[in-house]
Amino acid sequence: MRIDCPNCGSRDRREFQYLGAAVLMDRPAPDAGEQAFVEYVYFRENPAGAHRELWLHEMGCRSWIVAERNMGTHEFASTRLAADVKRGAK
Amino acid sequence: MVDLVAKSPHSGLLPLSAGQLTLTEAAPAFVSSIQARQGKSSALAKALQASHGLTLPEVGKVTAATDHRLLWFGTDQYLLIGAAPAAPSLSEFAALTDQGDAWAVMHLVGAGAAEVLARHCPLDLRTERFGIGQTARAPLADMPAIITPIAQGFEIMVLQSLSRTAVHHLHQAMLSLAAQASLI
Amino acid sequence: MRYSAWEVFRNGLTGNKAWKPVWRDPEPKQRYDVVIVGGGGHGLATAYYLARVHGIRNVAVLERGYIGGGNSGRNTTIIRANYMSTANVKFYSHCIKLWENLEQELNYNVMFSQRGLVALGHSDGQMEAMARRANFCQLEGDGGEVWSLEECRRQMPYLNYDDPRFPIYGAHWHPNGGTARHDAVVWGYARGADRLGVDIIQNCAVQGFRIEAGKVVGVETSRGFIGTTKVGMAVAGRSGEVAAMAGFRLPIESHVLQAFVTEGLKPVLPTVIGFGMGHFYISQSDKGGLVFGGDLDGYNSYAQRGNLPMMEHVAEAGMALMPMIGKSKLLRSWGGINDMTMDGSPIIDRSPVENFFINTGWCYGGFKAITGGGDAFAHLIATGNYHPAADKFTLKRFETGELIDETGAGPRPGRH
Amino acid sequence: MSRLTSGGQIDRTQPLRFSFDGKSLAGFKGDTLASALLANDIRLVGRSFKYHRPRGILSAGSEEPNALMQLGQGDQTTPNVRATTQELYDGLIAASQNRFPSLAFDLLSVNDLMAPFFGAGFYYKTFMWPKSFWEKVYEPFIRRAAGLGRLSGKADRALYDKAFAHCDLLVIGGGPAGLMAALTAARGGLDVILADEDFAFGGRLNSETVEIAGQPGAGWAAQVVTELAGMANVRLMPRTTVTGAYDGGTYAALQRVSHHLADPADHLPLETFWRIAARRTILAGGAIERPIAFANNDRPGVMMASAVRSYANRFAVLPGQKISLFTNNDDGHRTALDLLRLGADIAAVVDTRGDVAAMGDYPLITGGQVTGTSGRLGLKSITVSSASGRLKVATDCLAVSGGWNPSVHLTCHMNGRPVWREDIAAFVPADNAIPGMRVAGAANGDFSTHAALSAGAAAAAEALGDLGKPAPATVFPAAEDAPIQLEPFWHFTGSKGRAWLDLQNDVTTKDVALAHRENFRSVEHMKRYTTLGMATDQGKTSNVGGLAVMADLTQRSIPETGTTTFRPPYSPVALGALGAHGAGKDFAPSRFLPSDALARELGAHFIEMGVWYRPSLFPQSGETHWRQTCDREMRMVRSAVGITDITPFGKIDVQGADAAVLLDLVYANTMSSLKQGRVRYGVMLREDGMALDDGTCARLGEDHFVLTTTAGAASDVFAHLEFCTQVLRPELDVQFFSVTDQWAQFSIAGPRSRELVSGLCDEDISNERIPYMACAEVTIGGIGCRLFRISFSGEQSYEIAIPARYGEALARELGQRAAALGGGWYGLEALNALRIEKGYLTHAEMTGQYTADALGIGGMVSAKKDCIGKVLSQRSALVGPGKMELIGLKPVSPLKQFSGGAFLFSQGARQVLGNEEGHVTSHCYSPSLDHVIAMAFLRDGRSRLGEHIIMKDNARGIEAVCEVCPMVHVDPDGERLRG
Repeated sequence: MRIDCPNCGSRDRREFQYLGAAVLMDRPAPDAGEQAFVEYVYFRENPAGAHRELWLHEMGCRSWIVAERNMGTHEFASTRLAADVKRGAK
Repeated sequence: MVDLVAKSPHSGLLPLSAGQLTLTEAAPAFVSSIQARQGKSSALAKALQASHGLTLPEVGKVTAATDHRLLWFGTDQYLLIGAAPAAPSLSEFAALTDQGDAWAVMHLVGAGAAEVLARHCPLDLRTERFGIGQTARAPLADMPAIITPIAQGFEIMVLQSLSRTAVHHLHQAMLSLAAQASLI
Repeated sequence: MRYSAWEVFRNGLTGNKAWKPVWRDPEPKQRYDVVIVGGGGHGLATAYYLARVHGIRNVAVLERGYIGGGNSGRNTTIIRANYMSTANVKFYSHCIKLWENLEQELNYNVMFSQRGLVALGHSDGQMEAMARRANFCQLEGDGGEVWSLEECRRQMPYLNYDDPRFPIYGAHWHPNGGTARHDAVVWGYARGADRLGVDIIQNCAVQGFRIEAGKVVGVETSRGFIGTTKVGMAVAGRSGEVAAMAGFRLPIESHVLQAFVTEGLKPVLPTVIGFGMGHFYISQSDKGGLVFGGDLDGYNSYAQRGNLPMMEHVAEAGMALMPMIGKSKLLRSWGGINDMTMDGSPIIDRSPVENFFINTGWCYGGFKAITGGGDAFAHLIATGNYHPAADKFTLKRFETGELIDETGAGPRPGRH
Repeated sequence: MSRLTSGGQIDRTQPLRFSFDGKSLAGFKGDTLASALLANDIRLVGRSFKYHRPRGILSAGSEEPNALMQLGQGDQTTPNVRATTQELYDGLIAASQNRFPSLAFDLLSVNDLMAPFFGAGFYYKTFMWPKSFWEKVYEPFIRRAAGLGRLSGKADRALYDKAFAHCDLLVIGGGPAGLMAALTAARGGLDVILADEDFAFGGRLNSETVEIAGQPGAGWAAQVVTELAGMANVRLMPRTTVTGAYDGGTYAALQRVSHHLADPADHLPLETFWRIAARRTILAGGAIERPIAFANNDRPGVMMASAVRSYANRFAVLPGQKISLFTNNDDGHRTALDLLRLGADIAAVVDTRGDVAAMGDYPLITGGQVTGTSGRLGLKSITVSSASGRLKVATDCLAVSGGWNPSVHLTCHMNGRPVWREDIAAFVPADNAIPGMRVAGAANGDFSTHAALSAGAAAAAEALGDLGKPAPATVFPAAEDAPIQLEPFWHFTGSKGRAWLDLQNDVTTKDVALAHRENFRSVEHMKRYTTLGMATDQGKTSNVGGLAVMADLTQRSIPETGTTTFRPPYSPVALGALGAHGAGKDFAPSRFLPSDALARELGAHFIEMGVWYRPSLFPQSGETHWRQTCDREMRMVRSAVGITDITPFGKIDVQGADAAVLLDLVYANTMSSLKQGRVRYGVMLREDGMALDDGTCARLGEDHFVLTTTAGAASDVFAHLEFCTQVLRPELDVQFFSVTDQWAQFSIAGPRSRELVSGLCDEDISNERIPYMACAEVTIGGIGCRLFRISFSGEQSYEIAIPARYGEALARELGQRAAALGGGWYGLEALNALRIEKGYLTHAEMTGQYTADALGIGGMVSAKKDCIGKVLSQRSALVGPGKMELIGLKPVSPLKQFSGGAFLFSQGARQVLGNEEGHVTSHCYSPSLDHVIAMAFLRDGRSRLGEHIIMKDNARGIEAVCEVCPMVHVDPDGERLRG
């Protein structure tokens, strides 16, 4: 498996560490209540198709990356720096 | 006053050679990290130009002056190698840390250097894709490393505490490649 | 037909022409008391226990492909109960007790082999964890002991004691652990359930659920609508998808776990060995292949295939632990999809949809749990109460914080 | 001798000696072990898995199911080597496998007589009584009978290597299609890797008599290889099998570097396992000829026709004196012509087709079928049925050609399902089964030489186009373009004898019929029930035949019945190669302390802490038990001064206007209120509320902090900070960098620590200037250092950080000065015991399963601000009654030691699962108290101080009554810390 790091280009999967679904970008407000945090931390769509997820280019430039990847084929549709995605979301 | 003697992380380990290949120590005088403060990249670029005569390298690139150079290290992060940072003028725009003792620096040189490195590093090392003027952070035998092409070979930087492991793996690969070179 | 050496002999004399189908291929009925979604080990065992223990025989097991085609046939066949939490030890110990009588009960040789399992420790801290495992097993009456380094050398002279990166300090010896022939477990339960009247319906894909007023009333399938009073979901690796059809989410990510087998070799490894430091476990099948596995590939997947980094890591761990296997050759690798929960332990519970029950989140451990999982799930579906051996495997624990997190990895399923 | 006097691609100037089952034999360089055995008239080479039937060489390639050998002797012996791919070298020692006492007389061949009772899956129906006999009797017997070759049980000492490679185009297979593809692509300027499993490029061209561009095919291949070898953009990889296709254009390949050498040089690997990243790939792996199932088709001497041509044309060996052929296509006839040309005696050509004519001077039986064979250890005759009746033909070699199966294997590795092509009665790869891969030549069902060459060139031209390069003008060589003439014929159903499908696993058409009868009709069920296709060749020669039989039984077409699929690897890979760089100490990187050399000089004992090697003890002469050393080191720290190297603690330099904002988010306690020049202990939580790590936070300047983490959590904490700043709060103006390796760091602890440190530092470090939990920049010997007044032992204590290059020098200086004060070095054992006396935490307690409250530091979680993990740490079960709480334990009556992993029970409680109320996490002997102490989790522990409970360790047979007590045993008021 190879992953396109937005900085470094195509690199071997072994340079990256996977975290989980990209919903982790949207931490609830501190006063959102316990249930909101339970949903945020534990419950997942876990789709069999397109999946937005977070990877860390651990052994490379150490960027957190938001990838869109198909869970059935492992094919990556896009990769973006998480910081850019987050800033864009604001 | 106590007299403390410095010791290189490669002390007793290098130099090594096998066939056409050599692995030598290449400790620079200074290494510093430079991280641009939020929104201060262009100001930092100007300050670096003024103080060190260096432009900020693009992603994966190196900019160099005669005796010092600047390596791209990550988003808004650089390593200044070979010169002490002009701290007061840079600090306004960047966070600096001394990295001069953190890294063990080696030169792997000779025909087949890329093949040696390819035993332990998944980077695409083909010259046309990764040549002089470029640099990359990548794993070397599961250790974080900085690989920078140089004439006939590569500069390899690993954390000083891992230098013994890195030298061991590179040496074994050098011996293996030297033996394979004699195979028809 | 009851299986026995005599039947094998008698049929052999007549050209093996009289053997009957091991299970029927019935057309689905319009309505069942219980529909089990998923014809793997857990689904078939659940149907079997519904029929045998609870007398509920109007049961269908719906299988999208062929029975046993998911994780039941894609694992390293290890059975053990040497866990680190009260809930898991209680449950898996119950599973082993069912395994011990399974062949006689099913009249099918699933080749359950209690050859024992060795879990190695590589530091003082790990040895204390091994002691805790041993103590858990002993509290449940499962025996077992802590082996010293000297005992390890005696029992397993082929491990690397000379130049190990992570030296062996000792081990937990779990004599009740072992292996079974995975496909036979599926076929044995299928035969058992079928003989009690359960309809096993292959090539029947579930496409949706009919839910009225929050209550499930039937299943839409590729072979038409099937009415039912209760639904039991046992679709390891596909739980997220099936739950989505019923309109709820789970604390689960699907991950791929690879497994490997070498070419056949003469006996060289009498027990199961677990090398925690390298995420590596290995046994030798009765056919002679070394069967081994390691850690998850590390990313969400439904692809049932893995990639090189983990495959190599597993082999590297094998070489680090037992360098005698260097000249054995990897014959085949495959991937199973694991429903990894956020605390690494399973879920056998009701769901947000009334009369819709879930058996999911088996992480790496689904195969060994087939017996107890089927038993406990059938108990819950039939009685509405948790089976006493599986009463902590609730969905609610993620809200209350009463987690069963043995590794301490937290809500990071890929690390459990 | 069956060796022809001339011809072939063997080097007759290099004769080689070898042995088989103890018999000394001769061959030539260029031989495989199989060709050399045939040249020596050896036909019986092995036994089948189940019935122990005699087996001979079937093929001339890696698909060989029969000729598996044990190579070499002693502790480096290698099992299951395919004689058909093993190159002969001088002194090679081979032995047959799975037979006892000898190959010709094998006791377990009695199984063959039992075959009526040993049908598919018979073992699922028996061996159940009595219950205890499975592990004791049946299974051991089955295990001994099963298996093929054997491992020695001793460490494999061979060298294996691994490597990465990158290319524009990977060409898999060096036959006509692959060579043409590589040539076209290389001339067009692509970086090309050409890999072939054979030691000679050319593929079938080496075994056939076809001509290309007017010269023998093998000559053309050699010419192309010469051109490719001269190009800088081409890497030729002979002896290299591409074993797997993976995501993103990644391929695995196994290179056999020195298997063919009698005496490999030092440092030469046996094999290298490659990871190849290719932008495009052309699979030109050819096709595998398939057998036909008929009664007793498994005898030694029954071979594939293509193999017969390989042995005759390439290796100059006639595999029989009187050769017969059984075919359903023209290849059988081509084989006869080749053999006639070499002077062989053709007994008969049996063609299932009715309307064919002989292509040469050989006896032809049209519309015929081979219905049986005779010859116990080797073929003697065949029985042929045709319209003209039954006929017995004397023959010692039957060449069978049932058509060809394209080598679709790699295209299945990413779940691609091959598709059926009726005209060639075979599966071909599905389109785009592997992204970026094209399939050319016989692998795609293009069987003629011309078709292979043109498909190879076309595929390369397309790959060039994909990568933005024009295809070069190529002069296209002329070659034969014979259309495929095949009439599907899979198995003969008319006779009573057993007809083999899987020769190694002994699966016959009757087994498939039984599977069908018992409802194992799905292809996967059939395979798993009968074991068809599960042998070492993974069904390369048997899968499609089995499908055809099942199709007949269910009266469906083959594609309706199912498809064939394959998993990696294409052919088996030694674990030594796959696990190269993993054996011994290489399994994980090793990190060494700045003081490593000094500690070794001092005779320290080392232990592995994660990837670090750290001293556990510094034994002095006369100390014979680790406890003596540990106790002395502890007393030394409590009474004088001790030195330990704590460099492995993670050190993170944090700067920026928002540095304090970040730290307040990640630490449960508040760091923004920390004063400059001061240090604060901190704990970080995960978002689920459990403690992630603890450490110290020093404020060096308004916007400048240095954090420490535990050694084990250093990388997780760093990634967590990156997550917080990049993913959650990218707007923060904060920069951080790891300085773990920049600074060597030492702890100097004990009542005389200030005395020691003040003598070193150029500055005043009095208690007034550097009080407890202060930090400062100091100089030692002119070197800028950082001084922290923090403690993990409960004593007056300092940590000095010095640039790493001076670490060893400072360590030596510290050691000498400590010795002068009655102190010295202490190791991890003492460090751990000292912290237990003080109730400080490590990851023995902070396991990721406990909240700050459970750990007894719940008060640190600030009520005034948000932090990661705060909300979920308040969940009902984590704050309610019955929660776990960390407490101290001390014995009520004398106790030798606490027991890690022991459970705690209330007195009088039944000691059964569910009644345990906690467990011991850490324990030590306290020299200060002169008794053992422990830390433990206990339900509602903090409200049970003073209670007597039972500690029970069944596994070690230890039971003791203990008292629940506070965790801090030494200096509870912290006076020593501040002194």
